[in-house]
Amino acid sequence: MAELTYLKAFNQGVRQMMDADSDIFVVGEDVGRKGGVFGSFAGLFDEFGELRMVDTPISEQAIVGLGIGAAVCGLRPVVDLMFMDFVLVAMDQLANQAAKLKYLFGGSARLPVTITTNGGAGLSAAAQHSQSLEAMLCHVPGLKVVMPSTPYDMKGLMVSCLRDDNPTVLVKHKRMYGVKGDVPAELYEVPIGEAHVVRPGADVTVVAYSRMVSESLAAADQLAAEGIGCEVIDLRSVQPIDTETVVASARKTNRIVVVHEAVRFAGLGAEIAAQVSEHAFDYLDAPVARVAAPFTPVPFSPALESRYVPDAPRIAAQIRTTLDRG
Amino acid sequence: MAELTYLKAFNQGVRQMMDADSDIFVVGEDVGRKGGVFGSFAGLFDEFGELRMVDTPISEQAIVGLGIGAAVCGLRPVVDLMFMDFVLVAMDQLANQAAKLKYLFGGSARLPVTITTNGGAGLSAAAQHSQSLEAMLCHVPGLKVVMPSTPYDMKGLMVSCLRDDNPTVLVKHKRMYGVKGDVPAELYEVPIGEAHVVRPGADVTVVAYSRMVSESLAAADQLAAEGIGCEVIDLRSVQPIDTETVVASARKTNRIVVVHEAVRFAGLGAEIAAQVSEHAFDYLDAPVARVAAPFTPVPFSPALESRYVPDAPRIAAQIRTTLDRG
Amino acid sequence: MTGPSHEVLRDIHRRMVRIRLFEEAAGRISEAGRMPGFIHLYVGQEAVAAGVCTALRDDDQVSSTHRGHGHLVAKGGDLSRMMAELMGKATGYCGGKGGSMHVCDLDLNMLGANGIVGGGVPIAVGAGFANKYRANGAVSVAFFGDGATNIGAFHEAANMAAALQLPVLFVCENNEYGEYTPRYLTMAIDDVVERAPAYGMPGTMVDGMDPVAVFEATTAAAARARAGGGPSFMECKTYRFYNHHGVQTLGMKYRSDDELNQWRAKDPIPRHEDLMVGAGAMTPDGIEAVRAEIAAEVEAAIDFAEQSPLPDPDDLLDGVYSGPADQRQPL
Amino acid sequence: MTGPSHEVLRDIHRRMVRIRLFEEAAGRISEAGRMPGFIHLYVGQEAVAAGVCTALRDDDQVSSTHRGHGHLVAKGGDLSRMMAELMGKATGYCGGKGGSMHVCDLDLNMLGANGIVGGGVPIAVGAGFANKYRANGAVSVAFFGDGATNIGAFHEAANMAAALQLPVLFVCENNEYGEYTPRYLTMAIDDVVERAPAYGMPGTMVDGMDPVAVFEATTAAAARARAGGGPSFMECKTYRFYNHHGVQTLGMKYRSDDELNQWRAKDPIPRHEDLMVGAGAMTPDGIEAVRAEIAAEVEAAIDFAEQSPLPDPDDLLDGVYSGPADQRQPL
Ligand SMILES: Cc1ncc(C[n+]2csc(CCOP(=O)(O)OP(=O)(O)O)c2C)c(N)n1
Ligand SMILES: Cc1ncc(C[n+]2csc(CCOP(=O)(O)OP(=O)(O)O)c2C)c(N)n1
Ligand SMILES: [Mg+2]
Ligand SMILES: [Mg+2]
Repeated sequence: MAELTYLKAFNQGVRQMMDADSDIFVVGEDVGRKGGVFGSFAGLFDEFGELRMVDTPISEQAIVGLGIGAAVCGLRPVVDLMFMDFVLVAMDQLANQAAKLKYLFGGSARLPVTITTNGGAGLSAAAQHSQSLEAMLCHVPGLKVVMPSTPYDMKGLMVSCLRDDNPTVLVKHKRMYGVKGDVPAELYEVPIGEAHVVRPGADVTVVAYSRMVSESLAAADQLAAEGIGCEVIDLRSVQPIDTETVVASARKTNRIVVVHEAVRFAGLGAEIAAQVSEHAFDYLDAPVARVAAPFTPVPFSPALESRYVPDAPRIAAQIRTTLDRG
Repeated sequence: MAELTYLKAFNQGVRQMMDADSDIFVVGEDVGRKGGVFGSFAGLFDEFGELRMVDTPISEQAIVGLGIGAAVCGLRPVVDLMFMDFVLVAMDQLANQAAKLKYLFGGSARLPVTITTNGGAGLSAAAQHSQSLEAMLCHVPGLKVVMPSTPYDMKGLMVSCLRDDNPTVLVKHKRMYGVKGDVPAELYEVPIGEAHVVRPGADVTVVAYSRMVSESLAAADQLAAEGIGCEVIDLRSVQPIDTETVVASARKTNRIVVVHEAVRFAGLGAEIAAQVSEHAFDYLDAPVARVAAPFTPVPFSPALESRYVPDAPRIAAQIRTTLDRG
Repeated sequence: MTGPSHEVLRDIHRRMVRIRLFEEAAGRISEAGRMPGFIHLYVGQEAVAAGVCTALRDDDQVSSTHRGHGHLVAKGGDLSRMMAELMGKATGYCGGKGGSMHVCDLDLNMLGANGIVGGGVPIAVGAGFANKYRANGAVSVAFFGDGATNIGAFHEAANMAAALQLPVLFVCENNEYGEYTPRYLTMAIDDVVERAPAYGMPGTMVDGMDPVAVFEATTAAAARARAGGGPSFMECKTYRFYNHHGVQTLGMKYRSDDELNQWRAKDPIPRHEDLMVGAGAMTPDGIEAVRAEIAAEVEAAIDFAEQSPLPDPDDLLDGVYSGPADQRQPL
Repeated sequence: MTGPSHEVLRDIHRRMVRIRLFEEAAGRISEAGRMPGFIHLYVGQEAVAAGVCTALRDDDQVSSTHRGHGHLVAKGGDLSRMMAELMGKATGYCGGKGGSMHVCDLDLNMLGANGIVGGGVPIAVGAGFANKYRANGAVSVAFFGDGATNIGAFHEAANMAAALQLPVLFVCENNEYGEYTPRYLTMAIDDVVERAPAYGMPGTMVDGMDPVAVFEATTAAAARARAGGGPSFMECKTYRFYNHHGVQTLGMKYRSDDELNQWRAKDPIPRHEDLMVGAGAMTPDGIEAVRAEIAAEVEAAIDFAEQSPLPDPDDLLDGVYSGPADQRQPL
């Protein structure tokens, strides 16, 4: 077990998998010689060369399409989209092609392509470089989507994505690259679709993923001082989601707050709220609450962006409201 | 009041608005000389000529971008995307550009562009020509989205979209073109964001939109015979949604079933379920239920597609289940 | 130069006739209302698919379009499984889940028809990348129409193949229309091949009604690609004899009967048959025999399709995911 | 041919110096950590924005890129509102909502910088369409980089403008890199202008370090467009003196100091100043006076920006929708 950053854990997972499987290659803008604009792929070009670390033109549609075609032919591509916002540029290839081809091929095809990208606000990158668009991807049958919140999960989920025969999307949060945590040196999997109860608690369940997990834990700490016990669940996978774990917790605490950075309307919080009330209706003492971004593009100025991004105080406030409810 | 089809009502609304406002033009594939592949724009080329009925190359991104640029310069474009599935090809221009520019321009710009498209399954058009993708569009701040279910609403909502200074998306359902209904000869608006209580009832509320309204009404008829009173609400607008009307009905009937043709996971039914439980929690005698498509691409074979698309029997069955619940 | 061997001429002919007879049959069944959805017939363009695919190896991949029946037949597609798919039967290539716009056969390296114009082009580039990655000497072919060259995915894919020097053939079937819009309204160039230099790609213009010309151009382009010479672009001038979809022929508002008839006079099949007879590659009787044999194959395909069962609705969710279908949800 | 008038030469010079001094100041402030986010400096490419915009009418529109400060300044942008926007202040062009990648001024017909590579090109085509629709004789300009010509939106937009014969100028600022990747890895052509014929568009190659050459090429292209001659393409060979973003100059792994220094020797500003002095359009003292005046304007802009208030968080939702903000939701 060594202590690695969130970003190095990703890098190590990719490197070790590339060592283990010569069918894996990485394709995207500045992923090779530069090692990725955020350093995600640092060192891999020197180690694996330009055939396996492919620098491309600025062509998101063709980059994803290249991954699809190569995967249909038996390779296991890692397709990097620099910012999650650019998913919208390649949405046809992702949602009309990658997600559907297995089904259209009568189920016969395997499509082991892993899309990696970088999402999230908080860096004053403005409306086209800060979005959390997972709800759109989760609405597309055929895709799997994971959003790790720790270095451990980052490596384990990346390994699982690379071993999965379906198109998978792994979303890193741009504000978490430096977060440190213990990461086993060997290869291991964190199963796609398994949530993680990060903190047990009896009074209320907080469901979060990606960077909102740490904000939720901070809120839980504040509330512990007030004698409130929060159970914090890190979904880790948002497609599929681990309904069982969330519902079991709801039946125990009877109150749920869902937290995400994406805008509230038609966000994943709605899906979780709907599923919880479908499966735990009689157990709920309060409506499932949602803490999410307001319905606006992500603003540039820190003065506005700090109001936009949900944080521990806002989460804590919502938890209190949910608990106050008779 | 003349009786018009769903498609003719659309056509009449566009024609009359083009007569009234010379800044309105239509741009898209086969919209001019052909009058639209479904006949949506029949006759308009002869009436308004090629400057106002613009046939384009197969270039969805540039078609939407042309609309954006023309709108920023003061025109009021109607941008036609032949199938709703092609929204994914133009998603960057729709969601990163059209939806955000007003905000990025410090709120100073007006962006009166209306996107018209054709959605829905049931014609054996398969996975890339049958989707209902409204949930993705509704998740994007800056867009408004309407999905009329009658000729009357079709014309009135199209007029409202054309008079709106925001990017609007109007979705026709491909299976409803021939549906007839009374349509006033003059111009009138159906306000964006106002739901319509199509059928009052005391026992359960059914919330639907687009083609699922007629299926819900058919279900309501069946159930009436069993002495069950269904209140059927046609949302008409899915962004924004008329929460007040839905919540008021929920408080009255205490039971809600939401119906849509899109896949269930992260669909609009989840948002409505979440909002209803947020605003009417204490009134609900059963969890908000969702009738929606299963999580799969739209299949081609009628044998499979008829299982895929929600219908009156399935809606009625869910209503019974929701009512049976203690 | 000496033309292709008699065997190649016969091979090309067989592929063209299989396409023609399959398509004519599909058209009849569709017109009779016995086929769900709509179909885009390939009739008139047979020389392109047949000429290209005869020049390919079995391990060369092709990606196709909404007008994709011809490409699968030319790659050796099973007419029974094709007809069954078009009729939405469980025995079809996609188990009835794809239909006309999605027929495919991965075993034949036919990577699928595609409902999105231009959508299949990047996929062929990915196949080309895999071939280069494995240095297996295979090439991939992207078939697409004239109208498709106006869409972004085509541009990105063509440039990507050139930038990475991938063994990919870009085959444009220029039938002068995109649906109901003539090409001159959608591009300001005389020939689509004028787009090749923008990618630094060699481009050739070929008579798309002459399968031998298509075969020879493909052979040359494929040889260069296999030798590491990178991608190339072929414009094949051709024409569809039927409407954009369905089976209407004459009396269409957007194109004249005269124009159609002029192109029909260039029908690639009789033309190629005359050439074969002249070259002594086949006798008229031999040709008749081939036509009869294929007609029987098509009849058998229709019987197979009609007698095949519909898919079981309970299999609706099969194939959405490989492995445990963990997202299954109750209907 | 007689070159542009002394007045034009002075106009071009003033625009270049305003860009240069604004950008150098923005770079210093960013480096000092007093500016949120990241900025893409235009330094080195001034001749393009200044040469193009000096040749435009006020009612001609321009769409821009992530490297857009120079385009707004060249269109007459207010340095105070620009600096305030870059610093995220309420008095900025976008009220602090857009920042560096989204500065715009609709009153100056500058339709916005854009964070999506290629994203602004179709928007310029829309402006060109509006000009044709109104027959107002105006033209629109799409500024974009060499790397942007590899993306689908550029291709579709260029072809659309050609197909509809719109008055649009496509101005490619070829600085030979897309972020950290040299152009030769991303396209297999020597010059980007080789892409113009693919659209049936006239293309010209211009020394992008020579503002007079850019001015003259733009004047000619704009005149043709205003006369109904349709769109055209200009490749301006230029170079950015700083890193893709931020202010690093020498010692970058992806490009050599030698290369950078060779381009710096072509700095468009001193070169143009020599030309003006030689032509008697300006004296060295006059040039000094202009630089001093603009330096003062920049200082004033910095003061304005620093003294301006931050946006009120309660205004977060303003401007998402025009008219009643009916989607407002509680935070
Ligand atoms: C992205 C996209 N836009 C529009 C369509 C609708 N459409 C189907 S075929 C077609 C015309 C294609 O023209 P071309 O590429 O020349 O092929 P052809 O039909 O002539 O064989 C169009 C516009 C589509 N399927 N996909
Ligand atoms: C669609 C999209 N892909 C990738 C990026 C990331 N990105 C920002 S600038 C840039 C390079 C652009 O190169 P070029 O067009 O030559 O402009 P330059 O930066 O050289 O001025 C890239 C890849 C982006 N902003 N948008
Ligand atoms: Mg065509
Ligand atoms: Mg560049």
